[in-house]
Parts: sequence; C-alpha cells; structure tokens
Amino acid sequence: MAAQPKAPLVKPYLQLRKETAERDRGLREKVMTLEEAVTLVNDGDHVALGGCTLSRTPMAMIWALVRARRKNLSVSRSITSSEGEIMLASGACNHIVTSWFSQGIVWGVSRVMRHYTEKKLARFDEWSHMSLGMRFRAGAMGIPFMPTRSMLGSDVGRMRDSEVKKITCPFTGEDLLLLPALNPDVALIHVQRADPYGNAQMDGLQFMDIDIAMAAKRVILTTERIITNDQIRRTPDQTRIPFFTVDAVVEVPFGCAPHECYGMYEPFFDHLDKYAERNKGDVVKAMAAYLGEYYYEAKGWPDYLNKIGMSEVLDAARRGRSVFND
Amino acid sequence: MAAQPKAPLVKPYLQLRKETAERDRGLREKVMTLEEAVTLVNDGDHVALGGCTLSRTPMAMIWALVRARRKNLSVSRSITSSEGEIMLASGACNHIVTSWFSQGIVWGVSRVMRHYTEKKLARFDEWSHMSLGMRFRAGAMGIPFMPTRSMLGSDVGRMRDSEVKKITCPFTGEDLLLLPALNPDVALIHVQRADPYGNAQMDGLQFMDIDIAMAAKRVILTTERIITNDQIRRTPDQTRIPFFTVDAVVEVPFGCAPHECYGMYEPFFDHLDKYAERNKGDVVKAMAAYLGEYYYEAKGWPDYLNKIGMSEVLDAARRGRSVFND
Amino acid sequence: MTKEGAAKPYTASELLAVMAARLLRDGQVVFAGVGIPLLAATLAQRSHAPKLTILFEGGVIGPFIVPGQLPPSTNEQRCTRRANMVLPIADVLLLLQRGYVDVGFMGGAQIDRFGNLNSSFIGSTDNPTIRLPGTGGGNDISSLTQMIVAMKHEKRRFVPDVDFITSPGWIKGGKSREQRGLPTGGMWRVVTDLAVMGFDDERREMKVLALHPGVELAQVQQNTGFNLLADKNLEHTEPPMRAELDVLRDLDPQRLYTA
Amino acid sequence: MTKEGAAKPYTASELLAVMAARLLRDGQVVFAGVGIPLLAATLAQRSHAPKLTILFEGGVIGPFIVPGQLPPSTNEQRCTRRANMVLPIADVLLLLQRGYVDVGFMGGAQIDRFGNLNSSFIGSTDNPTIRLPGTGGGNDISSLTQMIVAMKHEKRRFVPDVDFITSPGWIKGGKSREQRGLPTGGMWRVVTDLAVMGFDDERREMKVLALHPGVELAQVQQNTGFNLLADKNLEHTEPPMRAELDVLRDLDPQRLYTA
Repeated sequence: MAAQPKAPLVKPYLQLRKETAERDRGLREKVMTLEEAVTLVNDGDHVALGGCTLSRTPMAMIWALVRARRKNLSVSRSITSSEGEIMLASGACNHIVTSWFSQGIVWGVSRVMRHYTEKKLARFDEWSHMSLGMRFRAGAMGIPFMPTRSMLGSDVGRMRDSEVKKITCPFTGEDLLLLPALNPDVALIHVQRADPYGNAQMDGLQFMDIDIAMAAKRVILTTERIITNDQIRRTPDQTRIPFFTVDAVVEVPFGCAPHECYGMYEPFFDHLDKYAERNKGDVVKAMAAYLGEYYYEAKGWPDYLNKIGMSEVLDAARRGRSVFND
Repeated sequence: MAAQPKAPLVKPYLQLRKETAERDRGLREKVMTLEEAVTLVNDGDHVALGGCTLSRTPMAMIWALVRARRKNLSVSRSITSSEGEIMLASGACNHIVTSWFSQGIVWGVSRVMRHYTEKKLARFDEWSHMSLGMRFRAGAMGIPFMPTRSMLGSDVGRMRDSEVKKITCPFTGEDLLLLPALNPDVALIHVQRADPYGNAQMDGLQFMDIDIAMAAKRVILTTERIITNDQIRRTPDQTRIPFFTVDAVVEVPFGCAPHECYGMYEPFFDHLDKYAERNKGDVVKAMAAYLGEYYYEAKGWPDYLNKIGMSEVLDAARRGRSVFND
Repeated sequence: MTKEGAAKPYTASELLAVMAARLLRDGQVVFAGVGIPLLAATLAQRSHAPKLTILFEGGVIGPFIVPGQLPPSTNEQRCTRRANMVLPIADVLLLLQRGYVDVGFMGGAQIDRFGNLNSSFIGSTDNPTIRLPGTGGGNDISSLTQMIVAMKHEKRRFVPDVDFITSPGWIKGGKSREQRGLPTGGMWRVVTDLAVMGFDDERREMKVLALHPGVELAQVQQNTGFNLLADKNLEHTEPPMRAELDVLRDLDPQRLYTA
Repeated sequence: MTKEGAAKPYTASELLAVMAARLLRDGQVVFAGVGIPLLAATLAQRSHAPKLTILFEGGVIGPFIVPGQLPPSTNEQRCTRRANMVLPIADVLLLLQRGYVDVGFMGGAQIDRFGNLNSSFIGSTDNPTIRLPGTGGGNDISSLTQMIVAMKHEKRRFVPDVDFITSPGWIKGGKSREQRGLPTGGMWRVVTDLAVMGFDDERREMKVLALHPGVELAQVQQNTGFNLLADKNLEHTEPPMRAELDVLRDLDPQRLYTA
C-alpha cells in the first residue's frame, strides 16, 4: 500500500502564496526538450494530467517520465485510461486520484488497474467527476474548498470522509459538502498550439485543463506546434492558459499518441486494441514487454511513433481532421 | 429609500431547482422584438446587466425597459456607467448593486448617482468587483455561497455585514468570507452574434456575462446579428452561452450605443461628452430632457441612433473594427 | 403507436434502446452516457422528440451523432460533431447542480431494490473480488437529477443491496435520500430487456410498471434477486417498430452496442 | 542613472509617472489601473522592465498600449490591443487571490497614515458629503497583493484616518491587517509629486523614503494631514530623464493624464 500523503490535505494559504511568488512569472522563453522538462518533476510529486480518457492525454511527457524512471508519483486525472496503466506498471506511480479508471468502456474493466489496486500495490482514490473538477477549481481560485451538493449519501462520499467536511449552509440551512482544494505539484498539459512563453490555445474539448494549470505549482506544456507570440496576440480571446503559469514548453507532434488530440488526430484504435489484447494474460509480463518495446527501447519520440506505425499515424490524422469537415 | 428586498438573500435550493425545471429548455426559436422582450421583465425584478462600464452594455434593452415605464427594479452590474444614471433618472430602478458607479473616470464623479443616492432616493450597495463576480458565479454553479479572501477588514466588507458570513476555514483554520449567491430574476446580455435558439458567441472581453446568464431565472439576449444554428455548430467551442438558458433573442444592430461592442464599435465619445456636459447643471432636469429626446420621443431604435447621428455611428464603427487591424 | 409498424426479430439491446427512447419527452435536456443511452436518446430525437438536447460528460451540449461513427466514450471529438456548445467538464457537470438537466440516462452494472447503482467494488472495499472502474460522472448525475437506467435484466445484477453505493438511488428507501442531503433527483425508471420499472412513492422500492412483449411478471421476478413490487395497473409495452429499429441500425451498423 | 539624461521642465503628473515607473521591476506581474498607473507601467516596460506584464481588471493579460489611443477605463477594447490573453473579469481578479500578481498599482483619492484608501464616502456613510464611485477592483487588489499608489500630494488627500476604508492598507497599523483576515499584501509604496513613501515595518505608519528633486522634507510634511515618519537614510530621487519623458509624451500626446 502506498504511503499516506506527507503534506496537509489543503495547502495553507501563506505557503501557496509563497510558492507562487517564488516562481519566475516574467515574459520569458521556456522552450525545451522532453528530457529537460522531466527534470521539473521529482519523485513523490503529485502530478495532475490534462485531458480525459483518450483525449489530449500528455502521453509524450508521461513517456519521458517513465523513461527517466520517476518513482512514487501521485497522479490525478478526471478520467484515467491506458496512461494510468502505464504509470502503474512502470512503477512511476503508486497512487491514482480519479473518477474512473479503465482503458475505456469498449475494452472492459482494466486488468492492470485490478492487479495493482486489488493487490494493494497502489492506491486508487475515487472521487465523483464533478468533485474532482471542483477540487482543481478551488485550487485554481486560491480558496481552500468548494461547496458542492454531490457525493452526499453515497459510499463514494463515505470513502472520502476524512478528506471532506459536511456542513449546514449558514445562509440556507441546507446540507453541503466542502471539497478540499487540490494544488498539484506539477501539471502536464498537451495543447494544439502554444508560443515560446507558454501562452496556450486549445481547440474543442477543454476538460479540466485550465483549472489544473492554474492550480499547479509547476506546469509542463507539450504542444503539437509552437507558434509565435505575435500569432497569439492576434486572437487573445482564444488563449486559455496564460504564460506566467507555465514553466516548460515542449514541441511534440502527435504528443498524445495513441490517444487523440482534438482536430488533429483521433485515437489510434488498432494500436489500442492490440494493447488491450496483450493485457488479457499476465498483465505484469505483458506491460513489461510493452514498456520495453515502446518506452525504454525507443530511440526518441519519432521512433515511438514509428513503432506504432506510419499507417496508423496517417489514419488517425485523417480521422482527426474530419471533425472540421462539416 | 428603496424598500428592503422581499425575498431571502440566497434562494433556497429547492426553489432554484423548481424555477429552473419549469423553464422551457427545449431547442426552440425565440426571436422577438425589444417590445416583446420587455414583457419578460416585471416591476420590482432584480435585473443583472452584462458588460462592464462602457462595454457591451445592453443599452437597447434598457432603452426598451425605460420606454415601457418599468419601475422599482434592482439592478446589478460589475461596473455601472451612464446606463445606471438612465435607469435611476427614469425611475426604472431604485436599487443598484455594483462595485463602481460613475459615467467613467474621465468624466469625474457622477452627479446623477450623487443626487439619487445622497438624497436617499435610491440604494447603492457597494461590493468589491471580485466579490460581485463570485456572487454571480455561485449563482451560476447552483451553490449558496462562494468562499473568498477579499473584502475582509475593510469598510466595504463592514457595510455588507448582514449579507456575508465570516468563518474559520474547517480545513486550514484561516479567516474566510462567504459571499451569498446571486440569482437574478432577469439577465440582459448583449452579444456580437447568436442563433434563433439563443446560442451566443462573444468576441473579446467577456466580463461577467456567462456567469450572469447561467445564474439568472430568465435571460434576454440582444445581438448585433442573428446567425443560423448551422453556423453556431461549425465552431461549438466558441459558444459562450447555451440556448437553454435564454428566453428571448432580439436582433439590434448597434445595440450598445453610445457604449461599445467589442470589434464592432467603440464608445460614441462625442455623444458621451455632450451627455456629461448636460449633467453639469440640474441633473433632474437635464436627465428628463435627455430621456425625452432620446428615449420617449424616439420612434424606434433606428431613430434613437439617428438622433445620436450618422457620423458618430460610422466613426464608432471604424474605431471598433480597428481592434482587428494588427 | 400501432401494431402495424411492429417488426421482428430484434436483439435484447435493441429492445432496451427502443423502450428507453420512449421514456424521453420532447424538449428535455438529457445527460447521457455512451452505448445504449446515447443510442436511445438519439433515437428519441429522430422520432418523437426532435427538440431533445443531449449533454455529454466530456463537455458537450446538443451534438449530432454521425451514423457509424459512435464515440468510444463521452470524451472524444466524435462527441462534439456539430454540437451547439463545447465547454469544460466541470461546467457541463455543474449544469446538473444548477438544475438545467431534466434527466440523467446511463447504463448500470449492479442495481438494488432502492435503485442504488454500484460500479466501484464487487465484494468489500478492503478486499474486493473485483475493483470496478468507479463512478465517473455517475455519482454526480444520480445525486443531482432524476435518472433512467438501461441494463440487462439478470439476477446477479439485480441484488437486494449493492455492495457499494456508487450512484445513489433512493439509498435505504423512504425519505433516506433527502435525509442524507440529496433533496432533488432520484431513480425514476429502470429499463431492461424484460420490463420497465419505477419505484413506489412511499417506500421507494422497485416496482414493475410495464412488461415487454411476451414477458410474464414471474419471469421478471425470476431474474431479480429481491422481491419486486408490481403496479396494480401493470401495462404491456408495444413491440419495437420497424422505423425505430431502422434508426438504431443506421446509427450502429456494426452493432457495437446493439448486438 | 546619470544626470546627463535629465530634462526639464516636466509636469507634476509626469514626475509622478516616472517615479512610479522606477519602482517596478523586470519580470513582475502588475495589476494596473488606468491613468498614471497604466502610463507608468508602460514606461517601465519600454525602459528597464521589458518583461513586465500588465493586467487589467476588465480581463486582460499583457496588452500593448497604442500611443495616443489610451483606454478610457480598463474595460474597453483598447485595453486588449495585442494582448496575450483576454479572460472574464472574475478570473482576472482571481489571479490576485491565487497569488500570480506581484503588485497592484492604482491612483488614490484619499489616503491615511496607515495607507488605507477611500474612494467611497466623504463624510459619513449615512449622510455623506459626497458619495464617491466606490471600490471597483480596488478593494480586491489591495486586499490580496502588495500595493503601489500614485497620487497628488495634498493635505486634504493625506488625512490621519480616512472616512471609509475602501481599499485596505495596514488598517490600524501594527498587526491589525493580518488580524482582520488579510495575511498577504499590504500598502508598499505611495508615490506623489513630492516624495516616495513607505511604511514602518512595526507600526505600519507612513514614512518618507525619498524626496523628489528640489523638495524638502518640511514641504512634504506641510502638505500632509498627519505626522510623517522619515527614513533615517532619506534618499533623493533622480529627476526624470529625457528618454522617460519622451515615452510618456509619445503615449499620451494629448496629455489626458499628464497635463
């Protein structure tokens, strides 16, 4: 079983302010490689992942973390898919905070998740989807909690009893649940485009990415392409994450593969089917083999994509762009 | 002095839910005239206004409310400008909830505001700008309050003592202020474009409009132009207000005049200078004359614009579009 | 609905989708999961409820689903095709709390007599036989709005008390739901391949309201792990019509969800 | 800074803008009001602090100001010209609460010895002599971050105790600010056309730190309605340089704010 978190559940305000004040928030270029960005993540950190299920997963950064043999990470994400299996199986993570965890509905219950959680090799803290969103939002807003009307009365709520507070509303007398703010150590976010300072623009589904970025102590942004700051300034109302909360910008085309990036590529379904198929036997062996082949032995991100295959890359991109065909 | 509010400060949850459930939220056309939309506002309603200071003020709808002789409205807005003076002087409103109230910094302290508030003809409830935003946001989220760290220690906070709650955070032991949710009876919002169902897209500054729309019991949308639902569906990630919260869509070109609408026209500065000049003497007389000329005697919105003058309309539009020149 | 449009044969899943679709009313705002709920909501939209609005958890309001391109979950770009609006996840879920949603519509793995759903743990939480994927938005939807659940009618799925309440129904029946802090929503209908069930107004126990074509009440009871109440005016549903099945088969030509 | 670049004459407002600009450091995130604060922040950006970021209350991050097209408030489209990001008002103000802002920078109508600002009521709240426009974001900015205020030095503006605390400084001095629930921020510098003032670390009373060219301490005291402390290492500011004044005159050719 994973160790209990060392830090207080909710970061004291003065600590939050001090940590934020100490960050270099000036308008400066911060473009770097995946390998350089990895140094911003420490063993034991709480890492929040952008995207949801198979969408805009910061896979390239996870790939880099696994290759760098990061350990004992706590990971939070709105809904966790194969990237969670990879982080558990690689030993990078022993604690997942999420609302739902399996590769995806069509592939059934995750046997990797079952292996690590049922054998108590890893913690899986389950929060309702909205509650997790509200925890990030409170963290983004600089408040210690968010009131909510969900999770009451259920065992999902009961399992979180030591982390939430049930109160009577001082205005209305109603029952309310207070959800503790979540301020991750690091946020990993993948976007369609960003400038060298870290101003990020996202198309389509935004998931919890903006709140995660604003809540975190450090933000690593991977992006399909880096555009100029001039380009950003032509449509400032399309910027979703401001540069001063970003610590690293890494350009990684197909950085979510085999997941999707809105408008650019859909999930690599054939690869995901094959991946699921491998996990029908001994998941420890199967995952070790997968990690060996696609993670540790790949010479770099292009080689990883090459192992997935050019046809799949082209097909995923064709399907991805089709969302704009109407 | 205005009467005290009749309703409880925070709407009980069951009432909020019942009122929302009773609204017709189906995908239906709701295009109407200003005069028809006015019937959605009752005397005594709490009316929240979109925009801020001189920007995206729903002036055409205010113009229609004044012409329809609505009375005893409570009005909330992030920052209140000449539209607040007009609502006070016309008798439409006797209670303003805002963070700042004057025509604008360049014209000095509002003599109209001073007349009505110092003579206790109207209430002016002052909230910090963020606090008012948080009140709308709580209303939009369906929670009874939002915790905040602002307004503590000041007389702005002290003046609101009966409406806020000071608590000790149950997670951190810190001092916090709880701000009561604000769910207006009606929201008036002006946007650049909307479809006949009420899906609204906004360019540039958004102010508090989204929260106001989501918090209100009824929403009247005025729009520079009505576009097709097909057009909306080509860029769903640009939609800011969903159709099911909207009760009326009114097409009103230059619907913010003499204020600005982002990317379409800047403020009509000459008209605003002349308006300010008129109010240097007896404000009651001056405002009565202004309302007579521009409000009651105008044959319709085009005639109102005509009284402001074609040259001003063209100049404001030229300046407005220039924001996209770079 | 006339018998003339009736068609056979149809699969259990198709029956489920058709019966669920008929529960939706025009103009409603429906928070739908993928699979049968999505198919049923789209069928309703294309038959009797053209003004129905579908919401997806991934952050989508009012999309059109392209036949043959069903989304793998509610969180991929296929869900946004020709949508009215795309918004952050927290904000689409907050629509439930604010009250803009009429009905939540999901599938279920395990349900009990009070309509509580379990998708978290089979067995104990300390040493589960199976750790299931968890709630997702299920807990939020069922906490904050009225619910329709569509699922296969099997004894192992219809249990007296779920091992774990992931998505609250009527909790322990009676007034226990509101006493636990949930004054709104609640389980409204459970649609299976055998019957349509509701809940007794007082005790909040599951009650058969209507039987599908050719199904007897005893058969429903046999496939249920607790005693079912039966409405005194027990109805019989009309069989799926050809037009309904045609829509389903157009939407899911590979029968991903309707096999 | 050499005397060679020094220029004369300059207006009191220009002096104010130059002296305020010099307080800003490169890389800071500055929440600025219109008028002198905006001019000073832009001047700093174009001289010693190119990586300075300006935020506007209307919802703007990092705009460029077009010379001669100064915005009438922080809430019109002129404020967004070539900005990095535009966002809702509540969210730009929340950046203060979250801690992303280094310094708030505004003008003031009335200030007291503890750095509290009044922009709400002259006289009593029940029967004010003048009802002023109110706080806007001033209360939020001064509650949540460290502050610079730029204002004319007049006895009627520098009062022992403000009639009404709109934007909190050090409240009643000492530890009263944090005791009232404001553990962060506080009034840092007051820049006038006569001097630069700070606050005593213990008592939190206003203290003269530096005198502008040709100004004596007695003159500052004469124009102040309470007893000023004076730093034991009282400094003298360098006069505005030609390059600084050139930038200001380029930005505000009609001298809307620098007359």
